[in-house]
Amino acid sequence: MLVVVTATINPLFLTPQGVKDLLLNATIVVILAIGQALVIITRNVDLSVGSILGLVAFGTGTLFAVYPGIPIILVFVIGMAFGAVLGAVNGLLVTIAKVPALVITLGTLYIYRGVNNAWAGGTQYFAGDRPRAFSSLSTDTIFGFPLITLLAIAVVVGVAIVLAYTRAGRDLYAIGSDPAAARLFGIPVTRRVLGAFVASGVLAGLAAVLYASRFNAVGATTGTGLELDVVAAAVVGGVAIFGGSGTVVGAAIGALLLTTITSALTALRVDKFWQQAIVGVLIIAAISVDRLVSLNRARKLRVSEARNV
Amino acid sequence: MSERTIVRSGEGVPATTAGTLPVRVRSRWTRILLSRDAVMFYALIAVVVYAYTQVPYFASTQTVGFLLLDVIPILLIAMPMALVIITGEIDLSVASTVGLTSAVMGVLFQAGVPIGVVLVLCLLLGTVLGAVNGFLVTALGLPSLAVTIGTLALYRGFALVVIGDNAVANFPQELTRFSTSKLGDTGIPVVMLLVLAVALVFGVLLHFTPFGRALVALGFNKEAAAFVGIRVGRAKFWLFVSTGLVSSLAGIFWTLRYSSARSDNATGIELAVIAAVLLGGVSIFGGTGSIPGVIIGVLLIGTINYTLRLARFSDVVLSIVTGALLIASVVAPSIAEWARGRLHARRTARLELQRAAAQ
Amino acid sequence: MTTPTLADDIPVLELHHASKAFGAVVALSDGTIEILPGEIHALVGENGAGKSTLIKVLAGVHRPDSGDFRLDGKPVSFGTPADSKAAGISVIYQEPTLFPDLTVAENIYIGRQPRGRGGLISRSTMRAEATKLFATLGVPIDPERIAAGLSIADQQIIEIAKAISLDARVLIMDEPTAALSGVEVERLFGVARSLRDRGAGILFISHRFDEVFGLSDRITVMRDGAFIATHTTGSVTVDAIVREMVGRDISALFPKEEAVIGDPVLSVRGLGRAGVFSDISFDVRAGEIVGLAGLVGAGRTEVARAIFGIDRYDAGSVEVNGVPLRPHDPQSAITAGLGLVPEDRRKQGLVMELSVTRNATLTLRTALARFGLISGAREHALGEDWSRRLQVKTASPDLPVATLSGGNQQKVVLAKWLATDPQVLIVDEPTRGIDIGTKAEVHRLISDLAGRGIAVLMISSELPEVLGMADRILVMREGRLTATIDRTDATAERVMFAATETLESTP
Amino acid sequence: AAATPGDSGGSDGDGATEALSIAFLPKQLNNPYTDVVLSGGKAGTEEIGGEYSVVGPLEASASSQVSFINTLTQQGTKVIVIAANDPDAVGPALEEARAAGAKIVAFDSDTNPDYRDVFISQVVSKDVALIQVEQIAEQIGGSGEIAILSATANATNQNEWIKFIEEELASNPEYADITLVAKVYGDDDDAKSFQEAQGLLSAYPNLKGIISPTTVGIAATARYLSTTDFKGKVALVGLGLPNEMREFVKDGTVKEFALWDPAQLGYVAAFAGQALVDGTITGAVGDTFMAGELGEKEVGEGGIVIVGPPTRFNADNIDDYDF
Ligand SMILES: Nc1ncnc2c1ncn2[C@@H]1O[C@H](COP(=O)(O)OP(=O)(O)OP(=O)(O)O)[C@@H](O)[C@H]1O
Ligand SMILES: Nc1ncnc2c1ncn2[C@@H]1O[C@H](COP(=O)(O)OP(=O)(O)OP(=O)(O)O)[C@@H](O)[C@H]1O
Ligand SMILES: [Mg+2]
Ligand SMILES: [Mg+2]
Repeated sequence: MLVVVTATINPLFLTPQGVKDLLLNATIVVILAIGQALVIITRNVDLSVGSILGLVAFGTGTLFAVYPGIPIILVFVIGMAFGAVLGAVNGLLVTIAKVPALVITLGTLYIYRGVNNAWAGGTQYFAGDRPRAFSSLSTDTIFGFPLITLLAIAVVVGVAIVLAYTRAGRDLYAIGSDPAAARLFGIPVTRRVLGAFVASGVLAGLAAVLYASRFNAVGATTGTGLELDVVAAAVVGGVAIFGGSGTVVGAAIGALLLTTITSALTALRVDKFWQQAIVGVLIIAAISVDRLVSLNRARKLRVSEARNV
Repeated sequence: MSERTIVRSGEGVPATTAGTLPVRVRSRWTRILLSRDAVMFYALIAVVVYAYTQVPYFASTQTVGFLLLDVIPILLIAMPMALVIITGEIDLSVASTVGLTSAVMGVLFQAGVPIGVVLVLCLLLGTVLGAVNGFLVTALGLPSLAVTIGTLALYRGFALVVIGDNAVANFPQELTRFSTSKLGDTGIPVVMLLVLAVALVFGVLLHFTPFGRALVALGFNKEAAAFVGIRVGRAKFWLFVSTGLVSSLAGIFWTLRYSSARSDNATGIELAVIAAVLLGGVSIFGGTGSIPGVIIGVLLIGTINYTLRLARFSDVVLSIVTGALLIASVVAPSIAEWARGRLHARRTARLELQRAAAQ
Repeated sequence: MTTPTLADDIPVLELHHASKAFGAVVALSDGTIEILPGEIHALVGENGAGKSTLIKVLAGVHRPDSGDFRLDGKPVSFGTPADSKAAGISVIYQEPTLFPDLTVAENIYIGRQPRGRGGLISRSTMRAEATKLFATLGVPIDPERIAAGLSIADQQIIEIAKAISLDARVLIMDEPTAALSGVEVERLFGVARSLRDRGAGILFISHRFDEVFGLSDRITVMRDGAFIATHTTGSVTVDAIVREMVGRDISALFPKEEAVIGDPVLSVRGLGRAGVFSDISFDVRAGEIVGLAGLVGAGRTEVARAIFGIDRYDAGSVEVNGVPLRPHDPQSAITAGLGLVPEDRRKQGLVMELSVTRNATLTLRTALARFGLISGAREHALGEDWSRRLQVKTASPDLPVATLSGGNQQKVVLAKWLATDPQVLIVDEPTRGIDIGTKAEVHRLISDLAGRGIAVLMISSELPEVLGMADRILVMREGRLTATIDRTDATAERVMFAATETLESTP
Repeated sequence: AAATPGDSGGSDGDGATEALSIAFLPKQLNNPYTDVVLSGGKAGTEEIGGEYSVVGPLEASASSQVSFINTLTQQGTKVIVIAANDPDAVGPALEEARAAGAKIVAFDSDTNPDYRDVFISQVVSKDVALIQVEQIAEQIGGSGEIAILSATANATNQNEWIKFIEEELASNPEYADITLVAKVYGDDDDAKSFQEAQGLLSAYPNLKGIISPTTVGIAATARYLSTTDFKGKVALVGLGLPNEMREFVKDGTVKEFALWDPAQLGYVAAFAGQALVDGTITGAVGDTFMAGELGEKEVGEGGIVIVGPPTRFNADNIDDYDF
C-alpha cells in the first residue's frame, strides 16, 4: 500500500532504478532480520548483529586487501564462517552459562565492536580495493531483479521451509513457547538455541559480505546501531518478542517495510527532520495493528468455542 | 465414585521435615556479606584502591568531580530503569527522551520563555513522553521492547523536528555553572544531592513500600500478582511515567552541563544505562534487583571507564571491558553455582559413605 | 519391609536406594521402585514425600546423586529426558508441559512429527493422527487449535494423548487425574488398562485412594524421601497404606463443624460473560460453606474469576454486604473482604521465586506499612506465624516457595488469604493434588473459617469433598446454574444428575 | 602510561624542563580524514620535540569529547588541540583546562572563540564554499537543479559552508538559473550517505548535480552514481580525499572536487601550541609564529590561523597526491 501511494505521488519511485534501489537497500536488513527472527523465536535476542556485521565486513575488506586474487566464493564462505564463530560465542555463553541472551549479546555488542575498533583503527577499505566482479554482485540483475535480492529471497524461502517443515525448526518454536517444558520434554534445547545463534551469525556474516560488496567503505564503525533496526524489523514483521511465534517471511516483510518507509519518505520529499518521527509512528502502528488482530482472533476463538451460552 | 476416606493427621505431631542434611542456614550477616551486591561493592572498592595507588593523577578530588559528572545522567535514568526492568519490561526510549527534552528546552529558551517555566515544561514533557510509553505498553498490551524501539525513533525524530540542525547554547550562566559546581572542595558536584534524592526515592519505593513489594511480585509472576489485587497495568504505567520524568531531568542536566541544546544529545546512552542496570544485578527476566546494586553497577562502569582513560587506554579497550564485565557479571554466578553444586555433591557422597559405614 | 516381586518377571525399570538433594534439601534419600511389564503400579505418599522427584529421576530430568538404576536388568544412566524417551519411557509430569504457541496436534508430535515428501513434516498426516488419537480418547479437541487458553483439564488430556501416542514400554503419570472429572478419569483408566494388557508397565501417582485401589496392581508407599513398602493391591487396606504414608496413627474422618449461618454476605446477581457463562445468581451467607460442583469445564473457575474481578463480565452484579463491587478490580474486591484461592497455585496462587514469608504477606502489603514504609521485622514475624499455624513444612520461611512440595505450597496460598481476615473466601479446588493428611487439615481450616462467620464458596470436582463440607451445593453445567441442593437433600446421584443433564430438560 | 605524576597547575615556564605534552582530540577516532590530520600533528609535535598523544571518542557526538578534556586537564597536558564536535558543549570543560594551565588550539572545526586561544583553519570558510559552487556551476553548465548532501545536521563546518553556498547562489547573478532543491544529511556514515544519495535521485528526477561538502558523503555518493545510469549525467562536487576518490575520477563519475591538505592542519596546530606555551603568541591578531617547513603563519581576525587555499583535484593531478 505504502508502495502504491508513494508510486502515485512520485512515479520515479517505481522506475526500474527505483525498484532496484529499494530491493538492494532492503536486502541486507532482510537477511539480518531472518537471523534475528530465528533467535527471537527461541525467546532469545541477538543484539550483537550490528557488531558482527561490522567485524565481518571489515574482515572481508581485509581479505581482498591482503589476497587481491582471492576467489569471491571463498570470501563468502570465510565471511559466513567468521559470522558463525561469532554467533557461536554468543550461543555458547547463553546456553552453557544459562544466562539471558539480552545481557550476553549486549556484552558481545560492546566486545565485538571494540575488537573491530582495535583491529581496524583508522583503516578503511574502499570499493576500489575490491575486485569489480565483487562490487558488481550487488548491482547485477537477472530479469531485472538484483542478484543479491534473489539470494535474499532464496535464503528466506530456505529458512522458512526449515522452520515450518523440519523437526529442528519446530523445536525452535517449542523452545520459545516454553523453555522449561521443552527441556522436560527432552528437546535438545542447548543444541537448538546454539544452532539459532550460529545461524544468526552466519546470516550476519553473509549480510556483511554483501554489505562490503554494496557499500564503499568498511571500517571500525560499520554497522553501528543496526541491531535495533533489525529487531524492529522482526517485530514489525510479527515475530513475537517473547518467542514461540512468528515467521521469517514476516520478518523479511518487516525489514522490507521499514526500508521502504525510509526510501518512500525521501522520494515523497518529506522533510528530512520528520522522517525519523514517521518511522517511529509506523513501528508503533505496525505492532498495534498486529496486537489488535491477535486480540480479535482470540476473542473469536473464545466465542466460537463457547457452548451456546 | 466410591466412598473416600478422609483422615486427619494426629494433633500436635510435629511436622516431619523431609530427610534434610544438617542445614547450614547462614546467618543474616553472612548472607549480606556474601550477596551479589556486596561482591560488586568489593569489586568497586578494589578498582578504586587500585586506581588510587597505581594510576597517575587518579588520587585527586578532580577525579571525583569529573567522574561523577560523567555518570550522573546514567545514574539518574538507571533508577527508574531498574524498576521498569524488575517488572519485566524495558524502556529503550530514554536517550531519545533526553534528546527531545534538550531540544525543546533550547527552542523554548530561545523563544524567550523564562527559564523557570522552561524547566517545568521540560519535566512535564518527560512525564508525557513516559505516559505515552506506559499507555502503549499497559493499555494496548504491546511488548515494551518493541514499543520503545518505536518511541526511540519517534522522540528522536521529534527532537529533530523541533530544533533541526540548530544548537542553542546561551543558557543563563548561573544555571550552567551550577550544573557543574562542586560542594565546597570535596570535588563532589552539587547536583549529586539531587541524584541522591532520586536514588533514595526509588530505593525506598522498591525496598520498603507496599508498591515495591507489588513490583517485585509482578516482576516474577504477573498473574499471581493480579490475583492478590496488584494493579499490574497501573503500576507499570507509573513506572514508565517516572522513567520519562527522570529522563527529562537528565535531559535538563545534560543540556546545562554541556550548555548546548541539540537534537542528538545523549544518543545511544540507553544501552549504557541498561548495561549498568544489568551489571548492577537486575534480572532482565524481572523480579530480581536492588537499587544499591544498580548504583554500584553504574559507579563500577564509570570508575573503570575513567581509570582507563586516565591511564591512556583507548576507548577501544573500554568498550571491550564494558562488554566483558557485563558478561562476567551474569556468567560468574552460574559458575559459582556450578562449583557449589560440585562441592555439595561431594559432601553428600561423603555423608552417604559415613552412613553406610555406620550401618 | 516387603518387596514382593511377581514371580520371574524382570522389571522393565528398577531403581534402588536413589538419593537426590537440591542444595540443602534432600528430596529423595532412598528412592526405590520396580516397574514390571504389564502392571499398573501406584505410588503414594504425603505431599513432599519425594514422589515427583523420584519420577523425574526415572525420566532423566534429574540425575540421582547415588543409587542403582536399571532398565531390563541392565544398569543405565539417563542424562536428559531425551535419553529416557529413547528408552521407551513416557512421562506425564505433575505440571502440564504444553507449548502454548503450538497447535494441539504439534504439541503431541513435537520432536517426532510424521515426515512426508523430502523428509519434510507432513502436517496433514499429523492432523489426521491427532484426530484419530482424540477419537480413541473420546474427547472433542480441535487438533489445529493453538494450545494457549486451553483449560487445565484439556491440557491434561493432551498430555495423556501425547504419552499414549508414544506407545511406550513404560508410562509414568504424576497425578494425571488431579484435574479430571469422573468421566474423563474413567476414560483414562480404560486407556491405561488396555496399555497394560499390551504389556506396558505403568506407574502413576495419585492422592485419590479410590483410583489407587480401583486401578493398580501394586502400590508403593513413600515417606520423607524414602521407600517404605510395596504391596500387591488386593492384600492391603486403605488404613494400612495411610498409616505407612503418614508414619503415625490416623484418627477418624474429619467431621464438619456446624456453624451458625447468618445474613448473605456475597450476593451474585445475573452474572454473565459472553461465551463462558450466563445468568448466574446466588448468595453465600456468613458462616455458610457453599459448594460449587460441576464437571470440569462447566465454567466454575470462570465465575469465581469474574466475581473476584480478574475477568470482566458483561452482565449482572456482585455485592458484598449489599455494596456492589467494582467490576474487574481485584483490589477493591479484597478491600471489600473477598479472598480467592485460585486453582492453579504455581501460576496464580504463588510467586514461586519469592520466599514463604513474602508470599504469605503479599496480600497484607498495605496493612504492613506504617507511614508508607514496610517493617521487615513485622513482615517476618507474620510470615513465621502463619507458616507455623498452618504447619508449612519448610527448612526456613526465607526459602523460595518453589522448594516446597505441592501441598505445602497450597498451605501458603491459604495462609496468604487467611492473613487478610476475609469475610468471603472463594476456594477453587483447594485440595487438588494434596495428600490425605494435608487435605484433612485444609478441610478443618475451611470449616474453622465458616465457624468464625466467614462465608465460603468452595469449587471442587471431588464429590465427597463437596458433599462432606458444603451446607448447600450449587451445580453448574455448561455455563449455567442447574441446581441448588441443600445439605440434607444432597446425594452424589442428585449432584451428578444436575451436572450432566442436558439444558433442555432443566425444569 | 606515558604520563608521570607531576604538578598539574603547570605555568608557562615549566615547558622548558619536561617535554611539551601536546594532546590531539579529534572529532572522532578511526576516521580516515582524522588519521591524515593526525599524521601532520604527529610530525609537527616530533619536530618540536614534544610529547604527542591522541585521545578521542569513537563516535562524533557533542558531549563525548568532554570527558577526554577532563582527563587531559587532570593529567596536566600543556596543549590541547581539539576539533570540536560542538562549539559550545566543550566550552566549560575547556575553561577548566585553561584554568589548570593548558593552552587550547582548535583545529579543523572551531569552538566558540571564547574557549580557545587560536583556531587553525584549513582555509577561509567562504573560499571553501565558493569553490564548490564554482565547480558545480561549471559542470552542469550554469543552470539546473542541485542538492546538497552534508554530514550531520549539526556539523559546524558544513553548516557554515552551506550557509555561504546558499548566500552565493542567491546573490550572484551568474547562478540565477541554479536552484538548490534539497539538503540531506548522511551523518558521515557511508551507508546512510549512500541511501540519501539514492533518495535524492529518486525524489528529484531533474537533478543535475550534487554538492557533498564532506569526505564520507562525496565518496558514498560517487559510489552510488558509479553503479547507476546517472553516472556521468549527474555532476558531483564537494570535498573528498584523493585516495578515496581516485577510482571515481578515473571512471568518469566525478570530474573535479576540492580539498586542502589535511595534514597541514595538524602540523600547524602543533607549532601553534608550542608558540602559545612559550609565549611567542597569545592569540592576538597579528601575532606570528614559525610553523616548521610551512614557514611563518600569522594569527588573523578572531584568532584564526589560515593554513592554505583549497586544491582542485581532477584526472590530471590526482595521482600526485597520496592521502
Ligand atoms: N527443584 C527443587 N529444589 C529444591 N527443593 C525441591 C525441588 N524439587 C523438590 N524439592 C523438595 O523435595 C521434596 C520432595 O518434593 P516432591 O515434589 O518430590 O514431592 P511429592 O511427593 O511429589 O509431593 P506432592 O504430592 O505435593 O506433589 C520437597 O520437600 C520439595 O520441597
Ligand atoms: N468442552 C469445552 N469446550 C470448550 N471450552 C472448554 C471446554 N471445557 C473447558 N473449556 C474451557 O474452560 C473454560 C471453563 O472452564 P473452567 O476451568 O472455568 O471450568 P471449571 O468448572 O472451573 O473446571 P475446573 O474443574 O477445571 O476448574 C472455558 O472458558 C473454556 O475455555
Ligand atoms: Mg508431586
Ligand atoms: Mg476450575
